[in-house]
Amino acid sequence: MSVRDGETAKHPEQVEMPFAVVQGEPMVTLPKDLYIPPDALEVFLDAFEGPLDLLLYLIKRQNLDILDIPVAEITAQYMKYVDMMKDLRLELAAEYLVMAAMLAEIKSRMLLPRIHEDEEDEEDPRAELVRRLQEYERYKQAADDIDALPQLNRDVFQTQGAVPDKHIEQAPPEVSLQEILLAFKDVLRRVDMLTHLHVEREALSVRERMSRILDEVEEDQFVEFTSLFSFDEGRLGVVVTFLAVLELLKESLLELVQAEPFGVIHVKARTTAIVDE
Amino acid sequence: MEIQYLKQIVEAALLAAGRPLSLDRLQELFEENARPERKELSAALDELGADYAGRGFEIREVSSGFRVQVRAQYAPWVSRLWEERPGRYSRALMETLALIAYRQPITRGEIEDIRGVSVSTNIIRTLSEREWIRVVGHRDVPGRPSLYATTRGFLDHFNLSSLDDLPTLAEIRDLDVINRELDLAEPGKGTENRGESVQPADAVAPLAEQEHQAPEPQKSAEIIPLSRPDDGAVND
Amino acid sequence: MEIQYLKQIVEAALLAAGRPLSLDRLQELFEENARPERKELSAALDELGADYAGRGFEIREVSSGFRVQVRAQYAPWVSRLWEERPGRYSRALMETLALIAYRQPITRGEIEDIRGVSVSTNIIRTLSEREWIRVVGHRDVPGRPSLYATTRGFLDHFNLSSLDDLPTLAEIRDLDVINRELDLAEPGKGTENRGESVQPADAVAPLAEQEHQAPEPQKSAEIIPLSRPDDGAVND
Repeated sequence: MSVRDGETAKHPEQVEMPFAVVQGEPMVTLPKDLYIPPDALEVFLDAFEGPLDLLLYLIKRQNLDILDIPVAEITAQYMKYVDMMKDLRLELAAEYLVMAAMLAEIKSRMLLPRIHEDEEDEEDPRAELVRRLQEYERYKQAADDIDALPQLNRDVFQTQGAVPDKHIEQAPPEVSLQEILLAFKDVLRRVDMLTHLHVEREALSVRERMSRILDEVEEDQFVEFTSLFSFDEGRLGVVVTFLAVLELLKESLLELVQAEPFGVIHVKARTTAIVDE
Repeated sequence: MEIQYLKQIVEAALLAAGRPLSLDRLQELFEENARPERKELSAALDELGADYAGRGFEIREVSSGFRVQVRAQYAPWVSRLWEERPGRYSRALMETLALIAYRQPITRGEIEDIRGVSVSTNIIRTLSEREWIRVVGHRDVPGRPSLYATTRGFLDHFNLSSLDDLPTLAEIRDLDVINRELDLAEPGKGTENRGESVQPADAVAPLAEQEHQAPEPQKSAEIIPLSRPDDGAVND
Repeated sequence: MEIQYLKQIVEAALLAAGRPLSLDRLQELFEENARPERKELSAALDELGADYAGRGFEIREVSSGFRVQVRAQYAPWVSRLWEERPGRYSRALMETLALIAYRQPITRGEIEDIRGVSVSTNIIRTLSEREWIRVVGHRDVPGRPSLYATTRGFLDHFNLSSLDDLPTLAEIRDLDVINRELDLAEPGKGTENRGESVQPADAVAPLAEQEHQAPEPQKSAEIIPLSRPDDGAVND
C-alpha cells in the first residue's frame, strides 16, 4: 500500500528529487500542507534526537508498525519537516539530509520494477531502515527505562548517620624482617668502601647484653659488678655478659671501681667527661 | 559473635558510611581474631532487611556493596531538604548512556551509528565526570577509538547490583516477520513479490545474530561487530 | 496524618539529611495543608527513639535539632571505616632501625656517621613510639647523646627470641639468595635520597590493582596523601 499511496511518484526521475537536497541544490517544490504550525516547529524539533527519532515520531503518530512503513508517505512527511527547518533557517543537521537521501533511495528502489533474475538475492529495500529504526527505538526505550530506575539523590538517598564518638586510628605500617635486612645490606654496601667500620665479627648477643647492662646501671649510683651476672644463664651467659662489660668499658660507657685489692667491684654509668675520641 | 550484636554493628556502619560497603569492607571493621564469616554477615544483612520492613529506609545491595537508603516512596518529602532538585539528564545523554550500558564496550562512532546523530563531547565528558562510564580500551581500527563501558558507580547510582539487573531490552523482530507482514500488507505488488517470497539467508543472519546478543549486556571484553560495512555510507 | 506514616517520613529525612533537623525544618517537609503540628512531630520522634532501642543507632537531640547517630558503643567499629591504610616506612627509617639492632647501643650521631646522612628526629620518634627502640644511657661525650637499643617489643614483633636470631653479616651479604627464595623484589636500588616520610601503600601497588580499584572512587579516601613527591619515583 505504501507504494501506491505515495503521492505522485510514478517514475524514477521524480523520486530523485530529495537527492537534490543532499547535494545542496534548492528544492523544486515545497509541500504546502504542514502538520505543525511553523512557530511551534523550533520547539518541536528540539524534542527530537535526530532523524531516526523524527521518523519514529512520524510512524508512531500514524499508529503504524515499524515493520510496515509506507515509505513514500513517511518520506513525504519527513521532507516537509526538513523543508520547514530550512525555511526557519534552522541549522539543518547533516544527519537529517542523509536520512532524506536514504528514504528517497528506498522509495526509488521500491518503485523500480525488478526485471533481472538475480534480484531474487536482493533484500527488501526497507529492511535496512527498519533494522535501524528498531535498533534505535529499543535504545530509546532503554534510555527511558534507565531514567525510570530509582536514582540516588533523586529517588533514594544514602543515609548519613552521625558518629559522635568517631575516633580514627592510623594503623602503623607493616614491616617485615626482610625489609630491615635489605636496608642494612644497603648500609653495608655503602660502608664497605669505608673499611674503618668493623662490625663483622661481633656476636649480637654481646651487643644486646650491652644494652641491657646500660639499662640496669645508674649514672650516679654504683651497682655490684656481680649483680650483672645471672648464673642460671649458664657459662655462655656469663661470658656474654663479661664481654659486654668489657666492650662497654672500652667504649667508655661504664666505669669500674674497686675500692681495695680483692674488694667488691662496683659499676656505674660513666658521667665525667673524658676525651677519648 | 552473636548475631544480635553483629547486626547492630553492621547497621551502625552502613548507616554512617555514606556509601555502599562490601562484605569484605564490613569484615574489616572487626579485629582479625573476631572477624565474622561472610555468611554470618550475609545472615545479619538479611535479618536487618527484614527488620526494616515498614520503616522509612531499607537495605539494598548495589554493585559496590550494601547500603542503607531512604525508600523511594519518601523522596517527595525528603527532597525538600535540599533547595535544588537534581536536574534531569537530557535524552541525548540518557540514550548514549543506555547504549554504553547495553552494548559495552562500545566506541563513540558505534553509538553515533545507532543513534543516527553525532554524540557531543560534552555528553561523554559529563558521563565520565559522573564516573558512570570509563574508557576500557581502544578498538583496533584506524584512529584507535576509545571503547567505553559503565562503572560500578553507574550501577550504584541506578540502584542496580549488576548489569543483569538492567531493564530488559526490547526485542528486534526479524526479517521473516517483516516479510510475512509485507506480503500480507502488499498482496498486489505483482512482480515485486518475486523477490520477497524467498528470503536470502545472508540477509537474515545479521539481524538474528543481533537479536541473540542484544538483550544481554556484554560484560566480557569481547567486541561486538556492530555495523555491516555498508552502514558506514549512511552515517558518515 | 497517621503517626505511622509521619514517623517514616521523619526518619527518612533524618537519615538522609546528614545534619540535625529542627522541628521547624521537619514541618517544612510537608505541604502547608498537610503540615503536622510540632507536638505530632515530637510524638513521632519519641516513638522513633523507642523503636530504635536495641538498634545500632539512636535519635538524639542536639543544639540545632534532632539527628540519627551511631550509638557510642559501636563507634570503635564504625570508626574503622575511616581508618587509613597503613603506609610504609621510609628506607632511612629502616636503615636506622637496622643499625640500632646490629650496633646497639648506638647514638644518633654514630648512625649518621655510618649512613652518611642525618637522621631526622621524626625517625627516632616514630621508632620510639612503636616501642621498638629505647634510650638505654648516654654516651659520656659533650652533649651526652642518647644511646639507643632495641626493645623486647622489637624482638617480639619480629618473632625473634634474641638478637642472635638475626642473620649474620655474612648471611646478609647473601641476601640476594634469600630474596630470590622469598620472591621479594628488592626495593632498594638507588634509594639513598629517599625521603623519610611515611609512604602510602598504594604507591607501590601494582598497576593492575589500581586499575581494578578505579571504578570505586570512594576508595581514594583511604589513600594516604604523599608528603613528598620524590617518594613515588622509587616504586617504578
